[in-house]
Parts: sequence; C-alpha cells; structure tokens
Amino acid sequence: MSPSGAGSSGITPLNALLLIIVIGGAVAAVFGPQLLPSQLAGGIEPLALPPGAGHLLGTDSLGRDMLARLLEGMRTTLFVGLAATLLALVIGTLYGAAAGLAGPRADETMMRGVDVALALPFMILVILLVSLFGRSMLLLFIALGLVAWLPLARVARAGVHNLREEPYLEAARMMGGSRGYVLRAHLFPQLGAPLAVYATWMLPVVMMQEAFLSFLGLGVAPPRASWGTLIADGVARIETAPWILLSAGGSLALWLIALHLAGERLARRLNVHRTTGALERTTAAGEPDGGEATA
Amino acid sequence: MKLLRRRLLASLPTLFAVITITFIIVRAAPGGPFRDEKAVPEAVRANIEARYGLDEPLAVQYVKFWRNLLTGSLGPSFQHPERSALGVLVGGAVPSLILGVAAALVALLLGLGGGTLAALRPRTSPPVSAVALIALAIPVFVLGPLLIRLFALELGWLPAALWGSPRHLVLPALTLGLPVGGALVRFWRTVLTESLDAPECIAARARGLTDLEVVRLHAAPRSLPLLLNYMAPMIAALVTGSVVVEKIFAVPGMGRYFVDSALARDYPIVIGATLIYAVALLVVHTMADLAHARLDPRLHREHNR
Amino acid sequence: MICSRPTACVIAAILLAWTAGCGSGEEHTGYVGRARPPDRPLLRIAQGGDPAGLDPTRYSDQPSWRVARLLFEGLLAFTSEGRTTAGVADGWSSNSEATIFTFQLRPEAQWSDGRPVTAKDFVFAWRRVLDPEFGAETAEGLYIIKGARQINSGKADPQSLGVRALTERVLEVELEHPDPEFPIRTALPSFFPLPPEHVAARYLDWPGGLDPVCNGPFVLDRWLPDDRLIVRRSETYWNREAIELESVVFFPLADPNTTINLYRAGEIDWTTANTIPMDQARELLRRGAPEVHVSSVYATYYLELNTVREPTNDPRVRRALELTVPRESIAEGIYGTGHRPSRVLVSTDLPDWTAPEVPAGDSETARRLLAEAGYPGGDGLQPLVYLYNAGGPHGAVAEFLQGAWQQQLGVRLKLIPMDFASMEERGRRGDFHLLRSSWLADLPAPVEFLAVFQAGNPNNLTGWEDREYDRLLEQARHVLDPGERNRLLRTAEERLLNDAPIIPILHYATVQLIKPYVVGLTPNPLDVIGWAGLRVNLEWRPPR
Amino acid sequence: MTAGMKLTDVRVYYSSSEPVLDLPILEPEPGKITVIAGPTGSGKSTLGHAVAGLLPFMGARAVGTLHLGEHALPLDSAKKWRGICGKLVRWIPQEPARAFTATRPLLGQMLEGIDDDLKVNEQLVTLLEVAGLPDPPELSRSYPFEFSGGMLQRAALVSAFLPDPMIVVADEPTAHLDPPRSLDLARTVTRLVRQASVTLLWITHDLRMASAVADHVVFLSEGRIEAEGEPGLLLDPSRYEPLPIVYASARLAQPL
Repeated sequence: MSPSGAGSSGITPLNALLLIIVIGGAVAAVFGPQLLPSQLAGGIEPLALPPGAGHLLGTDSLGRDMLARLLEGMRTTLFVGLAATLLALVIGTLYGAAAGLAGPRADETMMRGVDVALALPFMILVILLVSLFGRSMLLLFIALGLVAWLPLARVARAGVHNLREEPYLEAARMMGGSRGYVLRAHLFPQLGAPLAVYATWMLPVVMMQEAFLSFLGLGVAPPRASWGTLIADGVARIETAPWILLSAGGSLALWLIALHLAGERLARRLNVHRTTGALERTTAAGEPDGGEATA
Repeated sequence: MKLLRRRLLASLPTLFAVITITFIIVRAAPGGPFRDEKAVPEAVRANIEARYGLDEPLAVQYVKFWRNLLTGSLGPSFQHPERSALGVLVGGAVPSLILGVAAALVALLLGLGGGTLAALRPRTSPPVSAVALIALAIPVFVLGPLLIRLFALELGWLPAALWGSPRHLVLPALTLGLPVGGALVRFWRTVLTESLDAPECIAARARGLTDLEVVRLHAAPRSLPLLLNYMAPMIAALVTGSVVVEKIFAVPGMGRYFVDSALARDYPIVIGATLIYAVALLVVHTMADLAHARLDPRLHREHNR
Repeated sequence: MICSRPTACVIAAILLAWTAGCGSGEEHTGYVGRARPPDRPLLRIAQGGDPAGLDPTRYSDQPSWRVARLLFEGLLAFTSEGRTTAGVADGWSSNSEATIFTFQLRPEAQWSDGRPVTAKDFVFAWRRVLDPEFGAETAEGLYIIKGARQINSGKADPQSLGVRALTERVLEVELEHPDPEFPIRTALPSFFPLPPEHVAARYLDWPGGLDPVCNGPFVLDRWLPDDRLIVRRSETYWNREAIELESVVFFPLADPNTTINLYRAGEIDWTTANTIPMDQARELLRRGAPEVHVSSVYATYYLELNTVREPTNDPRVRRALELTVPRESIAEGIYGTGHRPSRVLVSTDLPDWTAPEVPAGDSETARRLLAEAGYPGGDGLQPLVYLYNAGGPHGAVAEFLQGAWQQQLGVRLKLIPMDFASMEERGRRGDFHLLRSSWLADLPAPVEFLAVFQAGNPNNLTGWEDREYDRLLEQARHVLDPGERNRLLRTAEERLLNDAPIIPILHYATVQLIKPYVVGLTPNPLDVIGWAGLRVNLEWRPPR
Repeated sequence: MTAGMKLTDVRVYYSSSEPVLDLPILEPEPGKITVIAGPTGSGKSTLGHAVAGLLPFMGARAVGTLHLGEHALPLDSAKKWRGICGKLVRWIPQEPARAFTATRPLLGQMLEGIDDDLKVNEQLVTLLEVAGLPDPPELSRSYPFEFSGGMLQRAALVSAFLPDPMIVVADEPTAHLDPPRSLDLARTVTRLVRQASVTLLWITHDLRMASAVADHVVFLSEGRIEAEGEPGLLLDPSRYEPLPIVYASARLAQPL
C-alpha cells in the first residue's frame, strides 16, 4: 500500500506495454510460424548470417531465418510451459482441494506427502527421465508439470481452508448441496484468482526449466526449435554468431520480465498476497505459522 | 531432541522411495553400461556383465544393491571402474557443497539485502526489482559465459574456469547465486513489506526504533517462518543450477557428471548422486524446521514441556 | 516509478559490455589470447574428460590412452609424426609367413620401482586382458594372438595363449593368421606390459587409486579426479635423457567453450583433438591463426541403412539417397575444419591406399532410381526413421539431410535424437531406416575399416552380409605383399559401396590449438604424441 | 512533565484527492486527557498517527506540523522526528495485545527505544505495580504468548508511559474489550496519567467511555472538527445539532 503503488492498477502506459509484450509475444508465437517457414528447405547453405535485409534477425547456424526459428521456438516453449502449468494446476487444485475438504487427519497426511515430495530432488529426476527416455515434448511437459503441482496444492488447500470458514459455504452445505456441488459452485470460482496469479508465477519458472533442459541437450527434438534450444545454440556460438543469443535470449528475458510484472499487477488487482496461503506450511510441531500472539 | 528424531524417521521412507524410483528409472532405460562407440564381441560383453553382476535377474540386483548400500558401498563406478562409486561421489560432493554454500551466501546476501532495501525505501524498489528481474530472466548458462567474458577475458580479474582457490570460486558462485538471489529479492521484499504493515511493526515504529531495528527485531522474526520455508525450493534451485554451472566452470563437483553418468548408464553413480541430492534436501528441510522450532519459543517451549 | 527504464538501462549496459568485447585485439596480434610460456618446463593439456582409469590395458577411451602412453610403453612406441619406433623392444623379427614374431627387449628398460621390464611382464599383462574374470572391454584387440578368442570365451586355459617368454628378454608371439603389421599393434595400450608382482595383489582393480608402478617416460604425480591429472618426468625411463618436460598436466574439460576460454586466458597450452567449439575453430582457420593445427584422422562419418526393412532393403533406394547427400555443404558448412566430403568408407589418407571408384550419378539418376524402386518423387514412402546420438553437430547434419532429401527426392525423414546407449539398443533391434555412425581406425590399415562389415561384426547394424566380401577380406589377411593385399581390399570395398548398405559422408579431421612456445608437438592422424624432444620454449616472447 | 503541543494546518491524503483529515489547528490542554471521538472513517486514527509521527509509514501524503515545546515537526518526515518519536511522544495501538512480536521476551520489547536504564527501572516497577503486572525479572523471561490479552494491553500501556513522555496517544485501546474490562483499562490509564502527568490523546468511538475519562472532548466527522468542549457535551444531544446522528452511529457500533 505504498502511495506510488496505489494508482497503478489502472491502465497506465506501462501496463499497456506489458500487456502488449505478453499478449503480442503469444500471438506472434501462435500465428507467426504460419507466415514464415522455419524448416530447412534444400539448397540453403549452412551458414549463420548476421541480421540484414533478407533476414531481419539474421540466420541460425544452418542458414534458416532466425525470426522464423524464434517464432517457432516461442510457440514450442509456450505450449510446453502452458501445458505443464495447466497440468500442474489441475493436479494441484484437485489434490489441494481434496486435502482441504478432507478431515484433519487425512489433510495432515496428504500435506505431509507434499512435504516429502518437495524434499525429493525432482528436477534431478526430470533430468534423469528425459536423458534416459529420449526427448519428446510430451515427456517434457508431463515431467515439468509433475514438478510444478506441489506448491499449487498448498495454495489450493490454503484457499479451501480460508473459504471453509465462510458462512455461505456452511449455508450451502446445510441446504443439502453435495460436496461436489459445493466445490463447483463456490470453491473453484473463489480459488480462481489466486490460482490465476500463481499460474503467472509458475509459467516463467517452467519456461526457464525448459530452457535449462535444452542447454543440457535434453530439450525438444530437432527440427523443432524451442526458446531454450535456440538460446543453447546461441550460447554455443556466442563468439561467431552473437545475434542468435541476442535475439533468442533477449526476447525470452523481455517476455519473462513482462510476464513477471504483469503477474505482479494482476496479483495486486485481485488482492492476492503471495505470502498468505501460498507458502503456508504446517510446521513440524503442527502449529500454523504466524498465528495469534495471545495464548 | 524429539523433533529431530521424528524428522529423521519421517525422512526414511522418502529416501527409500528415492532410491527405489531411481533404481527403476535407470534400469528401465534402454541400453546398458560399457557400450562404447565400438561394439565388442558377445564374449567380451558377457565377461563384463558377469563381472559387475549385471547378468543376474533385476530383483536379485536390487536386493544386492540394498545389501551393499547398508554396508556403506555402492560398488565400483562403471565409468571409472578402479574407483568406488561412493569415492567418486564424495570426491565430487565436497566442491559441490563449497560452491553451493558460496552461491547460497551470494543469494541470501543479495536477496535479503536487496529485498530489505526495497521494502524500507519504496523509491529504490523499482531499480532493485529491475535488477532482480533481469537476474531472474537470464538463464544461468547465459549468465555464466557473459560473466566469464567480462571478468575473465576482458578485464582479466578472475580465472575463466577451474578450481582450487577462493578466486576460482567467485564467478561460479555469482553465476549460480544471482538468479536465486533475484528471486529472493522479490520474495523478501513482498514478505517484508507485508510484515512492516503488521501492528507490532507499527508499534515498534512508534517506540522510535529505526528502520533497521524494526526489521531486525520485529519484521524479520515475523517473516522468518516464510523465509525458512523458502529455503527448500531455493536449495533445490541451486542444486539444479549447479549441474550447468559446474560444467561451464569445470568445477570438479558431482553436478557436472550427473547427466553424463545417466547417459553412460553408470547406475551406481546415478543412484548414488540422486541419493546424495535427496539427503541434502532433507537435511535442509530438517534444519529449517529445527531452526524454526528453536527461534520460535512457542514451539520450543511446547517441546520442552 | 516505472520499472522499464532502469531495466532497459541495465540490459543496455550488459549488451554494451558484451559487444564491446567482441573481436577484441586478437585480430591484430595474430595470437589466440594470451601467449606467454609457463615459468617452468610444463605442458598443460585440455582433453574432453578424465581417463576412465590408469590401467593401460583395460580401457579404450582416448583420454585413458593418452595418459597410458605417458605412463607406460609397449614393445613399440610412436614418434610425434605418428610413425612407430622402438619402445621396450629394440629389435624384432618374424617367420616368413608372418605368423610368429620374436621381440628382443632392451636391457635398460625398467619399471619405476627399479626392476627391469621382462618378457614375463608382457605375458602376464596379455593373459590378464583376456581373462574372462577380468572382463576387459579391450580384449578383442588381442584376438589376433593364437588362442586368444577361446581363452576370452572361457573355453581354453589362459596358459595356452600363443605368447611365450623364451628368456627374460625374448618374447615370442604366435598369431591366429599372418599379419606382417603385427609389431605396429604392440604400440597400442592394450598390448602394454604390467608389473606382475604389484598387479597380482589387486588383480581385478589395479591400481585402484594408488600410484601405479609404470615403465613410461612419466610417473603419476597426483590425480584429482574431474579437476586435473599431473604426471612428472620418470627417473627410471630408459630414454629419460630425451624427455625435456618436467611435468604434464591434463585438465578434463567437458565444455568446449570452457576449453577455449582457458586457452585464451593462457592456462592451457594445448587443446587436444576437437575440444574447442567448431565455429570458433573455423573462424580462427579463416583468419589464418598459426596456432590452429588441422590434421586428418583415420575416421569416417557414415550412415548405416537398414537393409532388411522396407524400403531401404531396396539397393536402388539406398543408392538414390547416397547420390543426393549434400556432402560439400555438410563437410564445409557444418564441420569445416579440414573435414573432407567422401563417398568411400576407408579413409583416403591411409598411406599407400587408393580409393575404389564409386558409381557416378547426379540427382537426376537418383530420382530415376527411386522411381524404378516404385517411389517416383517419393510417392508411397512413409517418413524414414533416422536415428542419431544427440550432441555435437549430428543434429545439424540430420536436419540438413532432411531438407536436402525432401527437396531433391521427396523423401521425408523422421529424426530421432537419442543418447548413445539407447540408439545402440534400438539399432540392434533393427528398428530404424537410417542410423548415424562413424568409425575410427586404431591403426593405419584399410582392413580396420572394412572388417566392420564382415559377417558377425557387432558394429554392423545394417543387416548387410556378403559372402564374397567376407572371402576377399579373409584372403587379404593371408597375403603378405602389400600391393596385392590392398588390391583385394579395394575390390571388397567396391562391392560394399556398390550395394550401399552405408552412405559415407565425410572423413574426419581434428583441429587443435597449440601455443607458439610449444616445440615438437605435431598433430597426426593417429592422435599420438612422441614425448622425446617435446619441449616448451621458456624464453619465447611474442615478436614485436 | 507538561508542555504545550499544537497541530497546525494538517491535511492528510491517502489515495483519493479528498483529505481524510483536515485540521487548521488543534491544541489539547497539557497534562489533561483529551478524547478524540467520532464515527468510523472520521479520521481520528489518522489524527493519532499524525501526532505519533507514524504517517510516513502508513503510505499517506501529509502536510502540516506538530509543535512540541520548541520543536516544529513536519508530519511527512520520519527523519525530523528522530529522538521525538518513542521518547517525547508515545503511542498505544488499537490492539495493544498485538503490539508485540511473539518470539521475543516481553520486557525487552516494552523497553525498546529507551536507553535511560536507571531512571526507567524505578519508574517501571511503580508503573507495573499500578497496572497490576508481574515484576521485571518475570517479564524478561516470558514471551507475549504466555500472557492473557488483558495483561498484554496493560503491558502496552505501561510501555507507553515510559520513561517520561510529553504526550501519549491511545488509539482505541478498549476497542476489543468487553465493557467491564474497558472500564478496568480506563481506570488504569487515568491512574497512569495522573502518576506521570502527561498529555493524553484518547481516541475512541465509545462515547460512554469517553465521557468517563475525558477532561476535554474533540469531535471529528469526515476529517473535520465538528464539535469541541466539555465531556458532558457528549451525552447531551440537545446542545449540539449534528451530534444525535453521530451518537446514533456510535450506538450502533457499540450498543451499551
């Protein structure tokens, strides 16, 4: 509630810019590849050309137009990111809501399970899975999604816990609404805001993980490109063809920053606090964090 | 301490799960160890497999693996047969730990410092956030080469890679710590800003405490549980990042050969490394819980009673 | 308050710092980074990884061999030009059929513990390599010795191996079949001697973490795994006077960019074969930097075709594909550091070897062949499954072939990158149409390449077999005259290429960086180092 | 210790352009209890923050000055207030029970910002006695969660009267208490005020409580002073026109 932050939830130039970057990037990624061929046609020499008249962003090491490759890479990464985030949202919400609605004992057990799973070196297992079973987009987003749902389960559970106190829920139940009905009609709509905000926090993380796997040579398989494989290619040619890294890395950074800021504004607008609920965890002694000071 | 015992007991199933899952994953993978670019005749391969017990049924191998493990052995590394897998892993774990701790310090210093600054002085928040965002949005494998380029090749201040002296630690620790620090800045700023609006912090202000005193005496203790919770994902991020950073900087750690071991089907190393990562994360979790219990008298007293 | 302005500033600053550095000073000095000798006779070498271990006879990876050749010496050794020279043996002879060889060991050769190197040490080491219980992956290399294969299969007593220590200093070897070039083989690490009294104590895992007792020009100083391996000049090596380097350090560097960074920073004196980024090597070559050394190497990049499965079981389809490979673009555009496009398997750099003629044809011919096979313009063809091991430029080659074949023949590819182990397994199952492969010859002999496609060789995944081919190879093995032998082998290769179970693409080359103050290091096709005379000019300074 | 205090030309804004507080001048009588009354949203808490020097931390924009003896303190500056805040001016928050951090011993927090140990010690013992709290050693061992809400409230009160402030601002200290406890607290406060002879600003919407403790009453509505005068003013609807409305709203907020 700083004075400067007070007015920023409206449509300011910055907010408009953020929206343009986030949505524009996504739209370009979806429709761009239709307009520009990104695959190799015969007769092209494998030569990385600097940006120029024929190729706005230059060409990659096989002589393909970098802009076309970039748009295709963005599409792949966004698809993997969104699919993984969606998967995480579905699993996380269902699991978290189930835990939140279950009795205290089941709840405790289920959340302890999440704690245990969080203690697993999950990213390491993902690296292992992808390196052992080959590189496919399906495996990639499933693996990433399976890592990402855990914190979401906490958000969902915390949300349910908060909502459970609401009188209208009690009323709905008293009036004979089934558990499923209560969930559908009241809980999920209420959880929408925090989960939407969380998705904007999660998407960049998943996208970075995709890029990370790509650098290890575990990203999507060619001839498909992803933001990550392009950046990895750019890093390998950082000395002789810096434009590859510049356009791929720069665009990813720009898009991620815009997404972060947009997510922050969305959170402020929807009045979702990052710290409440999301990271709440029952501690070892079973005390909720930051409770009342009175005994 | 009772809590410690309870945590340790609770972590046993986790470790069991990690080992079993990893065992299944690596053994379900196609191909096997000792396959070089040049294939060897059947007789030679049979000899090798017999030597390492790979010709036995999988269940028998699994049981034997556990028997070995309980006696503190993982068997020989397949890539380096003269060395025990455990020796390879422990040798790699030390530099990894040093790098990890250094990177964690970088991240904590920058994250807590930057976050506190941004929370206390809203005017500094945009530039601090901007730097944090950039640190967040640049993948480590891009940041590393950029830092090398600038500080090692252009300015010549620091070594470009290799290991062995504190100077060699600077660039890898920065590369690994900066992105995590960036995330921490944003996290800590949010947490602290909320804490500073809490009644006890306003009350402390009214008692005339300076900004830093309010943070130190009231806002930080209040936010501590959240910070401790944040440590686990933070350490996980460091562990994952080290896989790349150790490669770029030729650090003789275990992250560097994790992928290679998987590709070479060096089963003992892969399982052992996963196990060590799991133990490390569990230790951090447990330490976070213990620290919480210690720092929060409500939990502390309850346990002593 | 807007975040984007400082954000933009910081991004701009980073980019500025980065681009400002691009192409700094090097163009003017002509040197690749810092060129300043170390302060003592020391050679710092970058290689792609650690040796698998220090037992010279047990491993076949290049880093292990490189270290093995420092610490140990066989009957014969290599000069820095890649020619063989006398090692532990100072003389050898054979019977007229070239099936029995006798080596005289030099009396001054000794182990680092002071004991002389005897014929028994060789007999012990070779029996151990072939011992089924020991399970060495290098055993096949010794199969040329009489009785070796049976012993390694556990069907014969190790004592029956055709190797005898006639005296302390005379070693007699009997071969399975004639091979006048056999003495050259004994320069390979799998034929090196071992000190029996030390090895016997840790038979399976010698040296098992201890400093090995060895007989080469250097002894182990210390090995910090994944960090560095340091050796120092041996006090007991028979030719120690000729060794000028005090010590040699190996750095295992997995990342090519790290390697060239350290070279530029002056912390590495020599980057071994293909350890620097290819694009930078190409750039340095273009610039004519004298530190860049290109050498051919006896290795070929080729694709294996599945001759069992449709449609690649049709030789016309295989020939059509073979004719339309854009070899120049791949060799020069994707590789481009001395790699030579090639349509033959056996490296054309081999001494005294002339490659056979390959049936000529252009893309028109290829389209006709494809049409004759029933797939005009690629009609009726499912995408061909192309397996390759991810990493290096293999993906780029695959993508490039995909584009070329699609355009010229209408043939589509389904690219499947895999890790090596998985690819090998799938290749063995025959679940592919094309599979990336390559072969590196340990010795400069054509049969090293051709034997791959002899019946029963585990490296042949194509399913192709040809009696006449096998007969020609077998016959050539018994011919002592080199000219006649090569003629037979050339006929065999011609048969192979006519039937096209493989599509050769290029012959490899290696590129290495050597600092200007290193004297006597000559990159050669066998990638071996002659340590005698190799030195570092400590007084060297860049000319003004 | 008594000295004059005066607020002049105060205007405080949050997000909107309408000031939440607009006071040309306010000058409570030294050494007396002045009650600031008004309905919710009348700006009385903001007034409390202004006097306590807390406005810079509340995200408000403010103009105006607090004159305190020879000091002239601009309301929008935290820097100028250093050495005043917590020394000459002390503040009791709305929920005194939540004025303390749970994880540190209580006494340390009560004495935060006070360096004059010796003098305080004496005073502390007296005040603790007046407030009916345990002795200092006990307090220094115990954590806030080990006390009842009422005790914590009294601890906050005691802390506010240390070491010898000129002004104490109490922001609805009884808001969360039931009537008997409120009275109990009020009595404690009155006793403390007489003991320490400070100027007390008591902010409340509980008119009955206000009339019980006040020496003087200021009535706020929509950020402006509606009425000012004797405590009797509060309970006599006939004497001032807008009061019944305010009174009614106060009634609704807390039925007696």
